[in-house]
Amino acid sequence: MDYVFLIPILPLLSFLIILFTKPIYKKAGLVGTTLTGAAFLCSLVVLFSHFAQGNYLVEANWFSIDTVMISVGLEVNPLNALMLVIVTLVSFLVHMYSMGYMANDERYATFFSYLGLFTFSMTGLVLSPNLLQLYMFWELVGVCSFLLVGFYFYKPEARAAAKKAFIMTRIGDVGLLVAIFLLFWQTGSFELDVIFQAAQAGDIAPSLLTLIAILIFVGAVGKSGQFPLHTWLPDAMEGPTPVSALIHAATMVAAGVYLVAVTYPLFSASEVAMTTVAVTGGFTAIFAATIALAETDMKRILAYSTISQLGYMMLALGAAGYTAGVFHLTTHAFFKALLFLAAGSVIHAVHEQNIFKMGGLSKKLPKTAALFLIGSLSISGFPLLAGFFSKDEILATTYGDGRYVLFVIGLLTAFLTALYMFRLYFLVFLGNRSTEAREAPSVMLIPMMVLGVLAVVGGYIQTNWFGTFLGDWLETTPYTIAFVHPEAPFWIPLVASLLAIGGIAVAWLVYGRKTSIEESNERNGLHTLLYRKYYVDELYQGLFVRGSRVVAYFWMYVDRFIIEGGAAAVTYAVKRFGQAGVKLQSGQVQTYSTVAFSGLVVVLLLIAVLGGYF
Amino acid sequence: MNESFLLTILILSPLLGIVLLSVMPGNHRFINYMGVLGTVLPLVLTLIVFSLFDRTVSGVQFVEYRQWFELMTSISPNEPYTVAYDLGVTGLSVLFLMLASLITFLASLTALRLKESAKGFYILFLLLELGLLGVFVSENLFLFFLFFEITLVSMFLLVGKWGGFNREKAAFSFMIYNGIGSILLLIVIIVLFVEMKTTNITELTMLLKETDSLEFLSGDTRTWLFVLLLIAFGIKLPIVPFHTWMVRVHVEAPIAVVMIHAGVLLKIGAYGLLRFGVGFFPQQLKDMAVVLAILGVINLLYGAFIALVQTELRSVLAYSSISHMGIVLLGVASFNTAGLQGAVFQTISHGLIAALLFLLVGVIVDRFHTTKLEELGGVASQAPLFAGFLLAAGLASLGLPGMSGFISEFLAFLGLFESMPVIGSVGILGLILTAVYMLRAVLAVTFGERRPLFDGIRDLTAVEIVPSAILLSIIIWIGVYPAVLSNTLQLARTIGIGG
Amino acid sequence: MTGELLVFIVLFLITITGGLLMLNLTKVIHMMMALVLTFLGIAGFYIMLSAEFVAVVQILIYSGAITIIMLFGIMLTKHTEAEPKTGWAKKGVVFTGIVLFFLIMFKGIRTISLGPQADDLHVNNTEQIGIMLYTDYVIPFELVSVVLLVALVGAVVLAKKDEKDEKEGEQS
Amino acid sequence: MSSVPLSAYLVTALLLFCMGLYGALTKRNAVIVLISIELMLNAVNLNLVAFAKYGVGASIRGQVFSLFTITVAAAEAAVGLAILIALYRNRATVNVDEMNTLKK
Repeated sequence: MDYVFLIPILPLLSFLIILFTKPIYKKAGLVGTTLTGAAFLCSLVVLFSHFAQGNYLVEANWFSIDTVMISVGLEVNPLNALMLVIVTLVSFLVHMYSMGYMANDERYATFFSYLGLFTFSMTGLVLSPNLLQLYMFWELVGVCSFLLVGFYFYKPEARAAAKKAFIMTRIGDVGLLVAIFLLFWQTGSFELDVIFQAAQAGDIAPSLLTLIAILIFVGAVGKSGQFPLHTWLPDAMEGPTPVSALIHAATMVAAGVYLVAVTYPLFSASEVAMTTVAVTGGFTAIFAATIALAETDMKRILAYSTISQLGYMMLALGAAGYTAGVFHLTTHAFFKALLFLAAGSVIHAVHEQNIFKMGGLSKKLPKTAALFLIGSLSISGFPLLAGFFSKDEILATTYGDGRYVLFVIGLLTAFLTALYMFRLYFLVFLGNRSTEAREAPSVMLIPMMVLGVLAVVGGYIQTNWFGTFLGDWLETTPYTIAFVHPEAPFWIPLVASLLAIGGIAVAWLVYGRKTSIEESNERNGLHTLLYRKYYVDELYQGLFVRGSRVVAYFWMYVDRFIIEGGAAAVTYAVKRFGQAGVKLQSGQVQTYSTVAFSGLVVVLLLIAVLGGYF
Repeated sequence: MNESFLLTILILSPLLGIVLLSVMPGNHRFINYMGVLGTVLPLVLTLIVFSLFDRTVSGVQFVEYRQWFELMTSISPNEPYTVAYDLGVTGLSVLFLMLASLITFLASLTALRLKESAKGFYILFLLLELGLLGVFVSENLFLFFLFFEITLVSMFLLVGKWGGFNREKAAFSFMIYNGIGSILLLIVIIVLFVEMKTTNITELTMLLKETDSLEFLSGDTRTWLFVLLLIAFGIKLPIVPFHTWMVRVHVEAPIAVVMIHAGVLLKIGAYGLLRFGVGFFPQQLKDMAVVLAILGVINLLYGAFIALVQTELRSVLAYSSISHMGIVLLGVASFNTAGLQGAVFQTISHGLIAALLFLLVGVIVDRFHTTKLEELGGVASQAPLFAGFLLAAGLASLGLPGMSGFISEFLAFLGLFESMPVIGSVGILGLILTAVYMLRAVLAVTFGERRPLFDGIRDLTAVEIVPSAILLSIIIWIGVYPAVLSNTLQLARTIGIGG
Repeated sequence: MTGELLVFIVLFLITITGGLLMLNLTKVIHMMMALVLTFLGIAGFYIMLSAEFVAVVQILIYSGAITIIMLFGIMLTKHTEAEPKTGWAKKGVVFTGIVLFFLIMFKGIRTISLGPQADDLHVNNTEQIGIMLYTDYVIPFELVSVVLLVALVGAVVLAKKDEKDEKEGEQS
Repeated sequence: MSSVPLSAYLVTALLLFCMGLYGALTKRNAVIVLISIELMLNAVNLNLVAFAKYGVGASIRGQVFSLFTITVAAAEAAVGLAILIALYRNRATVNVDEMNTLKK
């Protein structure tokens, strides 16, 4: 276990090596892939040694605020170990995939160095034992996301998207930051252990605890693209597709869910906070799913699907389904990464993202098509695939927690998920439109296959039939948290499966049978509303962007006219005073003597008045 | 402690360069290099002081004390007023000292491309450095004031002669504002001198702290003195609405001077506030903490909002300095260890970051001959290295963890949230705005479509890479290992407040 | 009212009228003439003060020589145009200052009365002055003569046209 | 005792002095300025002579002094006029407003 430190260090090394050898060494992809692969192996070893040895924590002093020593450290507990494996695995696969996908890009090396930095930050985030360290890596992954979204920096859309991604997540981050401050002054520490103990002991007032939990959740909302801070995630699809797979599907956006899971003792202590999480999650799930129905860009559909699935995870966590949430996080990482990589493979082949301009690709790209199908089935919750089990777990938890409205929303979302995923699948891969395309190289196919296998079998770590291995392991925690394990009614998986198949069937009826479908420009009201994403972007543009510009211009004019004017008045007064002096220096003897005489009179007057002569 | 002449040698060391420069013919080929060499000696000496500084002992170190002159007055014929030549460094000032000589050295490197009247420039530049070093090693208010004025005069000449289009206006507004500031400062010094019969800073701190009975100065007088100090250093910092001069200087002055100005000179305001405001009048500061905090929030948001709509890179950075200095105020206002430590960190960190940013602006001016945001863009294609540094500097400025800006802002706000959570919540919005305007400006320069106009532009040259890399690595070093500052600072012992 | 007082009043009126005329007339020549009146009035005061010799000198030098010199000066320079007006603001400042000055001094000297009156001044007035000049004040007297000589030479040098100027004048 | 007191002479002299001063400060013609100065000198002379009769330790010395003053005044008038003429030749004016060479 003592080599845990290697896990973040190896990707960091990859980042540094590539950064400094960029001009001279051309095999950046190989370096990055190898080092990340090594990190993945280490994570596996750590995971297995955790089974044997239990939790692990190492800390060192970092700096001090007066008498309070702030430390840095590495912590391994079940949740961390699991996340580590997911992160390093997906990162490794994406590295490998990128060697093919980015092969012709002139900033190939830069891309891999960013990937290395991201992997470092993400593993660092996962390993953090205290909130300060967590926050630092939290921001760092945001920056990596920003850098990678803006990778095609010469595209104005990429620039805007990168900026948006950074700023929207920062809004959330500020919430998290405030929560950290409040926790520090309540408990005197950033250490999660200390904080949890204080929370359990009731040292924090309940109302304050609720506030803190909600603030933490704000951070998670920003990072995980939950409503209302979701708009950056679809735009972030401007980045290269492997990045979308790694950051905006599997790992970074899941960090929000991870954050809520990490600070779960705080949430479980506050009913209001739990409800907030659940309602936000549920709403986001169905909200994003409906938008995905009308979207035409392949990657954006997947992005909205990610938002929707993340909402699902939040819903699970809010409904006390700790295991369910983390479980769905795991399976989602597999099938969503797979979907993105497969989408990338399609884009790589046809250089097109509008699904209405594609079709019949299953003949040209049979392997990609098959893998995409696996992913789609998995996410739709098709029986016996990974997504099926995790989705069931969530639905069962929600039902068991007594949140029936959210339960119905969950079911509806499951139906919509199947619908939009297969709308995408049928439009892109079926039909007989012929497009020029060639199957991707094997360096891209292999990672997809690995993920494909995981998307199929990943669900068996936690099932009601073969044992709840994952849950038992995850829930070994020293804190008393009310983990809910309801007896799931037998009909839930059944209904869920039926809805999934129903969704696929509807998609088949609408999109699958026709040979080619043109994108229609006539939209009715509902369709337009969905197509414009409920006008949220427009609303934000009008309300916040314009609003802040109005405020800014107001202050600028205040600055320019009132403050500068005041300053100018002062300078003017000084100048006039000086000019008066200059005027006296006219060079005319009469003026000089007048001044001298006036001085004499003043002195005489003073003497006369002060001396009492009058 | 043994008497040593290290500090005297240190503050006089720029003189060597001045003398050598003044005997060289003005059109000599190596005159610029001579100027740079002149700043190396102080840097080396500062490094010696920095490394010899004992971090385990509290109090003033390297003390030098010579009686300078005595004033006999009719008020107290038996007790002459003594003014001393009094040098020494504390944990706080040694950091500022390091900052000053480092940035001066790096700034002198950027002035290498100066062609006209380089001799005069470097002489004044070294004089400015002398003043700066003196300000930070003075243990005596009179000496402090003396060196403070040296910086003003040399700065005035540097801006006025080597500045941009509106240089004279900028120089004059610099002089008028700072002149007012020094008058107020002088008033405070004189009142303290008359009342306390000493101008030794440490002695004053002890005396003013121990006399809770207000033996020396009444509470009202102290409040007034504190307000005067606040305005005097507030002009320097600058606090809104005393900031217009600083924006002008930032826009007009030559880049090397702006680096020093943004990096060190403005920091005298923070130094003064921390050393004198906090040191002499802790009670008054506590009473007025809310006012200070509100001023800080105004600075933070005001600067950020205006930076949001500036169309010129230098103005953006100027207003961003205002915004960042708001955080220093917030840290001071919180008046606890975290906050004060944050204020010091922020001062140092912003000094480094601003210097780096302006160094890169200097490159922009040199290569593109414009700093208008709309005329720039897509530079990352033609000058990737430059774009990388600019992006890194911008990220450092908006408080990216792992760089010095984050830890400073974090500490300042951490402190603020203990004492004034409501004001803190308003102020923290500034962090979002910072990200918005900084990204807007930096991305407008680096990202965007490739402009054929800039094809064939030279990327950073070695003489630009070295200072940028040094600054960036220090920024990252502090960000990753803040103990390097906090160990030296010994805040509780330096300023004299308990946690 | 004694005769002396009557004479004083008459002389006072003459003197002040001359001064006021000088200040208010517009033509330079007229101003000069008004001043001659004042100088004569002052000479009258000298006689009243038992200073016959000084009075005579006053008439000779001031009313005669200096006036003539000034008239020459006026004629040699432009004098046809009227005296240009000075701004009211400046006049006002000067006038106020002078009035204040006058009031203060007036207050001081209004009731002044010093020691006994000297009785023997009118007895051989010129002789007394001559004796005094050639005994106690012989050195100042000689110095004054040097001053006069220097002034004479200086005036000639100053008023003489520069040779350089002359040449330039010829060339142009 | 004489029926005219010392203060009467002094007040007359003061008036003359003030008039001279006013003229010297406000008149534009340099000749008149010179003359005004002469008037001020005359006022002083009047004082001297008056003190010679009524002053502390009154004696003939006051009159001698006034003679010196007159001499110096004459010299001053001569030199002043010479300067004036030299100036007039250079600048073709006797207006003191235009005589501002002190400024340069």
